[in-house]
Amino acid sequence: MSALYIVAFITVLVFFGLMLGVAFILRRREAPRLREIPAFKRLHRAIGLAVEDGSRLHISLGRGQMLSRQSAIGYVGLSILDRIGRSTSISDRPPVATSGEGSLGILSQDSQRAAAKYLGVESDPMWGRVTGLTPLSYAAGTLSFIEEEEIGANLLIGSFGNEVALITDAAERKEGITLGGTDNLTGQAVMFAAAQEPLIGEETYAGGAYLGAGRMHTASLYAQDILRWVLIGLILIGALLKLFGVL
Amino acid sequence: MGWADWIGTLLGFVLTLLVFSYLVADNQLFRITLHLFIGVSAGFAASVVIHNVILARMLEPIYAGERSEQILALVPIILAGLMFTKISPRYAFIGNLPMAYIVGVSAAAAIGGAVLGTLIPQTLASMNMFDVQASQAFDADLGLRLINGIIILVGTLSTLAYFQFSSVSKSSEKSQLQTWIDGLGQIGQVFVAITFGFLFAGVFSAALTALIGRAVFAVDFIRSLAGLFF
Amino acid sequence: MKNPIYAAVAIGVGLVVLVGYFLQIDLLVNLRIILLNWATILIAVALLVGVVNLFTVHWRKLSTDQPDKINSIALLVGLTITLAVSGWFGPTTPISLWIFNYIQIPVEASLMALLSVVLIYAGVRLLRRKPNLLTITFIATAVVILLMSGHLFGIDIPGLAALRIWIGKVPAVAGARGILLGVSLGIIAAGLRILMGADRPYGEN
Amino acid sequence: MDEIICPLCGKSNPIDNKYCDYCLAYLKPRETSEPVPDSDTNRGGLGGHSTGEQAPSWLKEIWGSNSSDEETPAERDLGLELPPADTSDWMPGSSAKESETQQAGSTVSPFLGGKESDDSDEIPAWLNDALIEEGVPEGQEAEDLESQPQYGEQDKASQTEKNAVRQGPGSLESAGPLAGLTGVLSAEPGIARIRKPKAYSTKIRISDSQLEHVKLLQSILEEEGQPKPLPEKSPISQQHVLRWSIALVLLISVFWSLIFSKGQIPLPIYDEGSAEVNRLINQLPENSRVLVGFDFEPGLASELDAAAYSVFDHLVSQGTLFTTISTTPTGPILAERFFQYILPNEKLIDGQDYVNLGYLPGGAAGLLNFIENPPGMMPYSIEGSSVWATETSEALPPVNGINEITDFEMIILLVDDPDIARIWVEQLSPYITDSQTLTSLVLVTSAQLEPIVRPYFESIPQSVNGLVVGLRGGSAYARLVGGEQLPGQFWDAFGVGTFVAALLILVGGLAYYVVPELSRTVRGQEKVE
Repeated sequence: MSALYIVAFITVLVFFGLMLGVAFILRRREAPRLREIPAFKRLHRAIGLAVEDGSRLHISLGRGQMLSRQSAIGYVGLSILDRIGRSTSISDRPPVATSGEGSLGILSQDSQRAAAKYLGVESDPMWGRVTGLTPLSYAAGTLSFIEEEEIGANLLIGSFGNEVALITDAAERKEGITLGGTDNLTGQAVMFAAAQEPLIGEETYAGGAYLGAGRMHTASLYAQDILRWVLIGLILIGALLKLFGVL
Repeated sequence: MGWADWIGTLLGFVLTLLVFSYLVADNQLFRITLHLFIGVSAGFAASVVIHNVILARMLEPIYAGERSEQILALVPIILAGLMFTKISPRYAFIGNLPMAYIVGVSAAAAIGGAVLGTLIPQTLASMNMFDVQASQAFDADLGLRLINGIIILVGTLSTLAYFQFSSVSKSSEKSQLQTWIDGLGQIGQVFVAITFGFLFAGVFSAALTALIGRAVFAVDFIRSLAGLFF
Repeated sequence: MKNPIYAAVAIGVGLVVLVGYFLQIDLLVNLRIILLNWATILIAVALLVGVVNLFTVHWRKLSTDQPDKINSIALLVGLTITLAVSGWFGPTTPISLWIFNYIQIPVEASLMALLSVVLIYAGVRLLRRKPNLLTITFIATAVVILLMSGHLFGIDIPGLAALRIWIGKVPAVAGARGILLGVSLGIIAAGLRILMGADRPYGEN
Repeated sequence: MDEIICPLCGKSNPIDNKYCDYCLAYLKPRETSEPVPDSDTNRGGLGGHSTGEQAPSWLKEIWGSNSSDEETPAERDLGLELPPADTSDWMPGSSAKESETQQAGSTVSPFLGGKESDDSDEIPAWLNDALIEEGVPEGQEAEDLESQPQYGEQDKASQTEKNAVRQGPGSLESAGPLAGLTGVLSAEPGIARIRKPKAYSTKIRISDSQLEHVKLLQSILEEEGQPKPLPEKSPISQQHVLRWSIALVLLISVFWSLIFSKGQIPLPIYDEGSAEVNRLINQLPENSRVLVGFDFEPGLASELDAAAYSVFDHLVSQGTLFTTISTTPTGPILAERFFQYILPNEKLIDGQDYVNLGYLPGGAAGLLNFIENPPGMMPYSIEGSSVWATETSEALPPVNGINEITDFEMIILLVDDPDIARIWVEQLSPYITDSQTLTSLVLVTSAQLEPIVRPYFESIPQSVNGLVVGLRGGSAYARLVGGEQLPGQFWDAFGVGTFVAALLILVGGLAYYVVPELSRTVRGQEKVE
């Protein structure tokens, strides 16, 4: 049991070291190109449009429980919100963030406030809203928010369950673009069918790197790629050792 | 059924119809119903939290606990007080401390959960499929189990490879390694699609059961209503 | 001017909890449990702050006389009455259960029921929107599983039931496991960025 | 050796050359029929010579330019021009240039297959402007064409002067005030340069077909300029029709099967998971303590009620005592509702048959703390009463003797969310897989969770000991233990609904893909995007 904990600790330390190492290398060398993900390509266009024609961008941060794995996707959503907020606040209609969890709502308001301060504009509490506090009431609140506001694009990055279909459907009724991803497996399955540009699994966590949120985001992506192959190798070797009864 | 239940059932029936009106088109009555529901669910969540956490776990130790418990209980009370300043944009900065605390703890909890809850157990599970000794003890058909194990292994690894972000080929044209990785990713895509298809069908089954539940409720209500007059 | 105290708090507390997860040292484990306890209380308090945010957003809509203020009235009435009733009498008392059974359950279950139509609609349009291998496999799997979930009017197509179970036990598990492993890598990276101070979602000024 | 100087280029050529080797000009004067004036001979032998014989014809023409329209061969070959006799204009050769352009026109005309038109009224103004903007102003063509011969003629003029000088003093002035004098330097070359500038057509010469194209282009441009009213957006789009059709078909099929079903279709036969749950419950001793996690949303209450109904009916019949907990805020209310309204038996008594610990905040972290120390993490029930044993009070029956999570005989989790299910299973896994532990973990889940939770049931050693998945699992369990009221009510409609859905997705999807009219909206929308 304790050996398992040690292995886990070493894994985290290795990941930590890899991220720092890659970040250090990226200071001097140009980062290798990342594979193209259509959703992020579309998002870049949507951000451009939001700045040009003043259409509103809606970023939905989900309703993931903090103090769980779900909080991580919330932080990814927040870093994307921050990045987009700083780039689109120059338009007369800055992005609006909706969330279905109390602390996420507070953090989204903080992020909006920071973006507004960075751009020297007045922040508005309405830019970061809690639209509901249970999964379906959150979906219902976001649904009516989309119906009431003039939204150009809806970016759904956070923890969503099957209720996300109601949000994407409302966006489609308003002929808005919906793109995004979630950590929740059923949410991913539904989003794959219902969203125009779905992000699958791990892709969602790469949002910061694809939007240029900072070197550490890119570094963590390369660290993930390295560990991915280490993991693949370990599983293969472990399976063979198990098969031959060595392990 | 008492009059309160009658009114309740009628209310439930009307609200059901108003929600279903969204199938025809989005309308004001539907939105009013949604907002009512959002308010009610928020009210319930708040009252449960007040009863279960604020009173029972935050304030109770102050009255009933020992000295050490009382001191420890003061910390979350202070942090909670600071957090409430987030309500006012002017004094929101005061609440940054508890938010930083929550973010730090939740980040650690996320890492701990991901490594101990998913990464290591799922990796071990992928290996254990080939644990011949254990399999022989439990499974008569070892051959079939191994074939399934190989399919799961290929599916797991190819799905994992599908998420590769950085390109291994330096130039614009693909290197042979990159072609291999892409090929593996293609296989992974198929497994991802099968998983999503299965989950999608499951989500639909759940939604359909909810629809049937509403239909049963409506049919029962109409039957009982008809029973009153005829 | 950024305030480093908040970053220091986030990183410090986070590292203590993280190490407390892995190293089974009594002091660290106890510290982790206490810190997590406080955090769970704060999360609950944050939910209340969220309720206040919901209330203020709609109160503001009401006071600024916006066209959809009837919605805000409905929300505020629902919230106030439920909070008052279940807060005063308790959330599991008969009167609270009456509100729950006859308002929350019908609306929420009906929304789930709407989902069934929305999902078929999405499924029908999917092939046109993304005609590729991924979509075809997705639709084929969904159709087979749906057919085999029900009773098929008592018709028994040999092998199809076994196929459903096999898909659920083998390829679907493989895909799910691959996704979960990838997601866990993403979670660790996102968490470490916070603990490095690279991402600071909390206000800093 | 004898040589002759070319009168044009001034280069020396062999005497017997007729043409200049360099510029192909005539080297020898032509024989002219111009009569020698009698006056020359009557002047009395002053070495007078006939101009027609001695002076080259080109020089003769320079002398007598005003009277001669005849071109020399050199002029013919090199295109040199002489000013027309009648012109008072200083610009030379306009008539010649016009004829040249006329000629060009006539060569273009048959090729274009239409008569020429130089009517500028038919050419839109913008095209003229465009031409001007493009650096082709009126008369520009004329200037360009004129400039070239001018340089040529300047050269030729200097040559002519040279040749005139070479002719020596013997040459006799035949015109003007100096007539009769010899060795007069001719002023003609200089004067001869002053010519009337050629007049060029400033009109664009285009054919009918070109004109047609121009008119077409003009009309297109004019149409572009006209504001067009946006097409009226139809209130009923293809999307609406598709949504309505799907909703109608699904609702009709579900209501039809509910109203007219005879309940002839049997419930599904049990599977491995539900059979294992049945075995585990049968093994439970009387008054065994079971922890139940109510972790689903009210929206899925119908499914979870139907799935759990028979399982709990079975447990109640075994005299089980329940302790409930939830990681979602609405969970405690769902638990209360389930025990008070859903179960068929007479109502269970709160605090005696079951205890509701309420809401456990903090997700995975909170759950981990609860699993490690249940009494410490959840000391009170949702009503706020003390639950566990203290110095002053005894523990409530459902938690009597419970100090650790493994003191419960069974843990049942009612869940609809994959993350919550995984959190529960992963946190409990170390205890459940421990061979010393007698506690079993049973999952009653929504149908959407099957591929996520099944591996835990299939794994060796098992992290999950029993599994009831969705309505199908609940119906199978109901068939196993008897108690088919609730699942039986749903099963017929469920079968019809899933069949109709599969058909709609398959047939509708293909039709939507194949028939373009149906998908117009999508394409339009994609264009918008």
